[in-house]
Amino acid sequence: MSNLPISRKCLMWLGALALGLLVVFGLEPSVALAAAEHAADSTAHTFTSKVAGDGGAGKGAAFAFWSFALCAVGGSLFVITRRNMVTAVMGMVGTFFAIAGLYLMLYASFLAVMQVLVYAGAIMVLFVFVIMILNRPVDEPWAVQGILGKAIAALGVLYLFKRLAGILWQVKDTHALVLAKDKLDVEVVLNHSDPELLKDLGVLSIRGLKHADVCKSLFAVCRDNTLNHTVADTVKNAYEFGSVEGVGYTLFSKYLFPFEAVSIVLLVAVVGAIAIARPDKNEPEGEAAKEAS
Amino acid sequence: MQQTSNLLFLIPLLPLAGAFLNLFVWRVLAPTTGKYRQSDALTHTTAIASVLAAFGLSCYLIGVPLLEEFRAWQKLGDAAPETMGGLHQHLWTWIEVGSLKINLAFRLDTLSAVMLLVITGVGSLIHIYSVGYMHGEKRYPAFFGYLNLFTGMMLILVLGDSLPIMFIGWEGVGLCSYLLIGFWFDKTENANAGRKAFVANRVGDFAFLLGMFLLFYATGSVEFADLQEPNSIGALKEVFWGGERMGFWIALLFFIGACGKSAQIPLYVWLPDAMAGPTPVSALIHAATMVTAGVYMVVRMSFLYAHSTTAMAIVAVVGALTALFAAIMAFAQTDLKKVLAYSTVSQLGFMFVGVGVGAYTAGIFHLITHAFFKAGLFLAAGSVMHAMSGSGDIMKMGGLRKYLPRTRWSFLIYCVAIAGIVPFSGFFSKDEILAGAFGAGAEGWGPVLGKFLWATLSIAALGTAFYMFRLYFLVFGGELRCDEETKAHIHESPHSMTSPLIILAAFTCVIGAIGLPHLTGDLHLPTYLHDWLAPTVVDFKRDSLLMANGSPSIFEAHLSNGLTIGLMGIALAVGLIGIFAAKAIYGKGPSEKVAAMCETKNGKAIYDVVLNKFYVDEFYEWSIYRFFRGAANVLYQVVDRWLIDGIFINGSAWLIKKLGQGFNLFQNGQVHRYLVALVVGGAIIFFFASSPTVSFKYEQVSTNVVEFTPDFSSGTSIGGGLDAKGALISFDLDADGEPDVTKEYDPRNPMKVKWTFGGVGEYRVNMTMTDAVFNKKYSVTRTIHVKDLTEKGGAQ
Amino acid sequence: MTGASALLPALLALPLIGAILVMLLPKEEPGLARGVSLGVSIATLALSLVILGLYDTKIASMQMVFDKEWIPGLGARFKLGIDGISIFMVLLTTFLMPIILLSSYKAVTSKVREFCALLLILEVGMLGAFLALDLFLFYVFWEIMLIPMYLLIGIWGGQKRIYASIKFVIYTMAGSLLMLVAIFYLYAQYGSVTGEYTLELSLLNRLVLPRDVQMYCFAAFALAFAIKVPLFPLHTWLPDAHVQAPTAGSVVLAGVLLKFGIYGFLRFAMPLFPYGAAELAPYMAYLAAAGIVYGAFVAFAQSDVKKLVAYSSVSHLGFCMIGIFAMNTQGIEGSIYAMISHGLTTSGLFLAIGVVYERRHTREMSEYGGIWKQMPVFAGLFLICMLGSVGLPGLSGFVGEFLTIFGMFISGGTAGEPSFWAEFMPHPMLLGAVATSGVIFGAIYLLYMFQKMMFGPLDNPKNKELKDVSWREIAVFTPLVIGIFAMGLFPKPFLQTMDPTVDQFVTRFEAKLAEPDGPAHIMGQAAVAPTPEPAQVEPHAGHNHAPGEAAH
Amino acid sequence: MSIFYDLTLSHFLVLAATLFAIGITGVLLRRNAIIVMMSIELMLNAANITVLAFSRGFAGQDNNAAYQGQAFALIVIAIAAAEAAVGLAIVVTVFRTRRHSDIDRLTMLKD
Repeated sequence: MSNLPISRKCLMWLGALALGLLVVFGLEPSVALAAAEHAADSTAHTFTSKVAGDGGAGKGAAFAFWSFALCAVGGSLFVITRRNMVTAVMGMVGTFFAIAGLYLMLYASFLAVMQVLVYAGAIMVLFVFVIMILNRPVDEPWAVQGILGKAIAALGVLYLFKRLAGILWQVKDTHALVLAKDKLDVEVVLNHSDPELLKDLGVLSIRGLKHADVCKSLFAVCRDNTLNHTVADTVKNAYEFGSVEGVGYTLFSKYLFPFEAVSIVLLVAVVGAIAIARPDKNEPEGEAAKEAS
Repeated sequence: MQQTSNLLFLIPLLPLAGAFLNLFVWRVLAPTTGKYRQSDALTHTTAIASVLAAFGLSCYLIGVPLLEEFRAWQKLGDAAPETMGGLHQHLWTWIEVGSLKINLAFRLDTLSAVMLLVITGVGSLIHIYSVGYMHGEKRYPAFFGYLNLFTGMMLILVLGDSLPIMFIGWEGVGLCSYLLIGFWFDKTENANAGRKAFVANRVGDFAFLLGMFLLFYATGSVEFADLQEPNSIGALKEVFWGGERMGFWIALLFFIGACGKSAQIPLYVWLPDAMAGPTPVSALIHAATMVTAGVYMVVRMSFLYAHSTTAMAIVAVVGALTALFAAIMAFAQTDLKKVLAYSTVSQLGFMFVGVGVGAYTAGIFHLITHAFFKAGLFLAAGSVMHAMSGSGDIMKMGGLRKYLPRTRWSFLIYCVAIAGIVPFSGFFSKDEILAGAFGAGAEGWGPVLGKFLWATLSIAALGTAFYMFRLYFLVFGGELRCDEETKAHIHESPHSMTSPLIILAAFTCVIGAIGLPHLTGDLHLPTYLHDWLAPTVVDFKRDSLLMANGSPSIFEAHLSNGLTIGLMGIALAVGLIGIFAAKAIYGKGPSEKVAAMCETKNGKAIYDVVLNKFYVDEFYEWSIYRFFRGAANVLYQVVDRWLIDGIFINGSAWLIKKLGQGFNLFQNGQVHRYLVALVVGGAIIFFFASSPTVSFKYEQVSTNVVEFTPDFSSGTSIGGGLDAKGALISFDLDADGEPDVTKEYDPRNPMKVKWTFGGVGEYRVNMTMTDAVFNKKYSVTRTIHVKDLTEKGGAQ
Repeated sequence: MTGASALLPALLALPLIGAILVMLLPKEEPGLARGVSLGVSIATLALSLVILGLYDTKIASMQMVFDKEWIPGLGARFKLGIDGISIFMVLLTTFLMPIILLSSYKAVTSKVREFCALLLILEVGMLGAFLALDLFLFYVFWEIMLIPMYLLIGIWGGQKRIYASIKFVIYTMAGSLLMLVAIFYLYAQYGSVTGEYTLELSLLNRLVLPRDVQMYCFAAFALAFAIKVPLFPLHTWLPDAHVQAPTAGSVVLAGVLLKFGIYGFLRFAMPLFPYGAAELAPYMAYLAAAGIVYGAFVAFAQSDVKKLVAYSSVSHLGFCMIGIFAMNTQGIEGSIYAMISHGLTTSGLFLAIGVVYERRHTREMSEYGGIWKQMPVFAGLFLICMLGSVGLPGLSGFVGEFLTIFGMFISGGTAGEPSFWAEFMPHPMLLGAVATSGVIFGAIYLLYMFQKMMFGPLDNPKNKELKDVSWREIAVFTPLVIGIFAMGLFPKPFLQTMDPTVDQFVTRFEAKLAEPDGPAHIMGQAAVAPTPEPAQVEPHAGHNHAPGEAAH
Repeated sequence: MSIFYDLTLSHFLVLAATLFAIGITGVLLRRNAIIVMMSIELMLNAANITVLAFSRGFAGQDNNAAYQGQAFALIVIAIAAAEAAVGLAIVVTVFRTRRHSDIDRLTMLKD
């Protein structure tokens, strides 16, 4: 272990960190959130909280975010700086894990799983295979040709990043605004709703939620003016946001056509990839070699 | 007072129908053996019959209905209306657009009656003459067709009831003139002459058209009858431009038109060249009828000219100068027809002086007499040339009196008439013009203008007598100077040619009787023509022509009998002097003395100048033709080919090609380079995409109330991320730091904020915009001024 | 929709079906293709005459309107209609097409089938563009016209045909693209004002844009149309295209295609953007006047007959431009009249050139001379066409020229009756005078051409074997000659038919011009209600009393 | 230090931008086709983060709207997989014929 190059060590640590975090926060988010709840100010409404009043994620969520961010950025830097391509791929894998974690924090648990399966699993394996097939795992890290242009471009990238980040940093999510407004409305509903009615609806008995949450959900129903949803549905929606069921429902109803189109794309890609990568028998080997020199 | 006649249209239609038959119908019907040849007899019978029929019809219409009306008009005496309607026929409305209405209508009044008789009468004779003259011509039907067409057009010209209809004839005769001058187009000079005539005429037509437009602009009508209405006359008297009356400019433009048609300075150059055409054409078109159209037109528009004494002066002076210079130029010509051509130009100058000084009758009178004797001269010249195998060089003639007796005697009569010897017609008409010029006077002319015109014309008359008799003596006097071959063929012309000569000569002798001198008292002689034209030409005692003090602005000459007779004597003397001078010098053929004189240095210079017509043709050649050619080439080569096509069109194509080649350098196939371009481009876009700036406009709508409008016209740019839609806009109007008005912005319906301020003064107003996406605030503070509107309103 | 409304689509369908039919014929039998296409074109002419018969000359607005949904997503409709302006253009097209087909019996011997089919498709495009009442439909037809013309020049043209055809297409396209931009701007504006997105002309005509925008939009439209006219200095494609095109192509080009420029101004550019038109009118008129003189000068410098006639078109179309910017009934009707007349006379000249070109295969004037002797009948026909072009009174050219110049001359009103146009057109009389000088120049260069070809000694031995026109060629010229005479002698029926439409055009133009400036709005619904304060009143309000009178 | 504790939408967005920038830098600086492709995958992932963050941030109470973002991200992942497969196949083919996978030397399109 100690004879491994320092970069490899860093990589390994990063990967391990990401994986560990995933296990801790990701695979069972409710645990992580429950842990965080204690540390958080129960009145704070943060981006990562699900509904008003549940306290959301406090310092714990922040810690998770920064950790994932560190892993993602570090891994991606690995990708673009390593001579050894296998190292680069490993950095990439770490990045993907971290990104999966970020997806979790955004309540996209299904996507997080997909990220791990498709990206960190399938695609990266594909990369490794190709690297192995080509049998040239080492490459110059910098393209020497046209270094001046690339320097200019890098400066351009930096500038772009600065401007872009400057803009993005100012984006305000409406989530927070809605939450603030909700709180106000909830009180209104509480004051003017008949508690008996609420009881009839069985609101108070659902999964032991706090009263405020129920009222808030109720309010959502009232505001929709569509009583197709039961209160239970609404509350379920709130808590199961990002679940397989939710995404699947959307995907197979509203986005059926794109979904099917994507499947065809994948099929074509598979066939195409085979067709391209298959050795061309008509082409003599020598000619290609000559061309390469 | 006007009668409707259903026959009037036949007068121009008959010759036109003849032309149609000759040019088209007979050709199609004729047995198409060979080259569409049709029988000569059919051709000239058709042509002559149609013109004679027109002549007969004219005589009938003039002799019966028109004369009756004229008598009735005369009977009314002083109670008669200023003008007499005559015979009128409305065929159809030619053009009617908006306020412009042009009727295809004809009117036969006393003036057009005179022209009608000249055209159809002299025209018939010339048609008959042509039968012999054009005998054996290959394009015989075409010739008669054109001749008929010309007659028809000329009749439309004189009968037209409005300017545009007149213009149809005006241009039509120009066309026929073009075709007939270039009739023998084998020779390039002939074709050139035709073209020159047409173009010079077109220059005149240009002015004619402008005059017509200006007339409509001023009066709203182009019909002669309407133009004489008091309203129209009033419009003509308005000052238009350059301190001159509207009437002046219109009259001037029409006169330029007349200059083109009637070969006056500076547009006379085409007429001598036009002699390239067959001689009957010269007689009909370039002596008797078409060239006098200008004079006719001025008389027809006399009510217009009478309203601008300046224009009249210009007409008269130009006429006088033309008369003089053309006479001088005629001295040196050696071609029979050229001499006659310059003589025509000169005589037309006489007519213009006549109409220019207000002696309209005199001008028309001279037009009539000139039609007879000049047509006769041309026909006689044709007869001579016919005998001389087509040559017109007078230096090679001489002594023809023996061979061509009928031609010679008629020629002599015409010469005496044109020289102005009593009692031939030319004497009376010329004398009337001279007398008119001598006594002419009008408002603003000064005392000497009339005398100057008279003196100039007298000199021109002297010249006329001289060169005509020089011609006579060189052709008929002395000994024959031609070669033997020509001599063998000399013969008197057939009767079809000589009988018109004799008829014309007879008229030349007697026609003077219609315009005897104006004498008063016991010596008073009948003045038929003057009386006949009185209902048509303008009367200077018309109310509209009177000046503020009640006297007419133009006064007719009231010469005493003694003065009249004295002037006649001078005119006669001048003619005789010219004749005897010619006899003395050229009585026995070309003068050696003159030849010797021309050999001397000064003499040769003068002779050359005169021979070359004062180099006017050359001047035109250089100043206009060459200029036009050169400018055309320069415009084509430089502007069209080089500048527009070369630089702008192909240049832009070249530029795009070069740009493409330049951009091709970037397309080297390296993905990295493309990406660098992408990134750098993106960075540049972001770099220039500045943050939005906001501002507002304000307008004070009433006392203390100001209206504010947000203004994002400057500064909102790409990448700024600013879409004003949905943004919150708040105004802080009382400078307390708190927004007073807040509204959501909708670009479709720009918001306006009204605020009432405490009073007049300066206020600081802050506008803050809150972006809908980023919640970013943009703020601007301006100082506004609230004014006191009542004060300003009072000032207004 | 009445039964008559089916006539207009039928008018388009007939040549289209004919073109398809011709393409289906066997390749080996060119005579059949010629016969069928001639028959179809004559049938189209007959149909257009039926339309003329059913046309009510007392109605000013569109007649026989055919309206069907076309591209609902875009708001474009398949809307056709005919009025006093377009009816003559349609007739001119259908009138010339049989003549063109007949004239090219001998001239075109290769790919006859395709040639005939292309001409018929061209006819569809031209008729469609004249009839279209939807901007998008118009644009489509406008572009459809380009392609057959491009192919006609490019395949059956002369030596430099490729250069000429590409120049023609690029010139025209460059202009029309800006027009497309303006069309969509208008579309978007109308949509944002009313909430309804449409490209229908009658609706868009009601939209009043801010005045500065009107200027830009008018300029964009004007560029497209001015190139087509062609207005000096955008004319250089014309001589090349004419010279290289086959006779049939030249005749279509001069006879009909050029008219789209003027027609476009009348139908689209001026009614849509009256203020822009008014502000830019003097400049357009100056250019038109310059074009009259310039075209005449440059024509005189040519040694190639066809080029000379091509430049004469530049000069003649200048009259039409002058006429429409006179903005009175006389000028506009004169302009339309001059267009029809130019369609007849210049077509006649090109056909005549085609006749001698078929025999001698040269267009150099110096090669000819004295051929009147050999071909007297031809010379007579040529003479009539030339004189019609020169503008001899009694022939068709005069009426148009007279009315256009007349219109310009009094476009500021007459002495007693000033016109609202006076404030926009600063020197109407000067412009009229300059245009009138075209009368002189026209005579100079056309007579020069005529003389060079017809007069003079017959000294070129090759010319001595020339044969006079055949009966087929006489049949080609006869309708033209009859038309030239008829239009010269009896212009009133023609003018009467245009009268109501043109009167209405002027009245509407004036009414829309008087709309207040400000954000885009529908006519009569200005965002800011005009206040009685004098400062808010329009600058030309002083003439407001005149319009009603001036229009009549 | 509320910037560390109070997580907002912007945190995620800026992180995504960072990853995107790193990805683009990788594409720019490296010549090996495989690394370049990995950088592209990185950029795609950055975009995905943005999509999900916005879907969360602007969803409000309506979860359906938020699912749209998730569905979209899933499609992006699928497309990315397809892209990787085809891209790598191309790399293999190129390598087989040329014996290198240096994109600077692959300028066949130009010729």
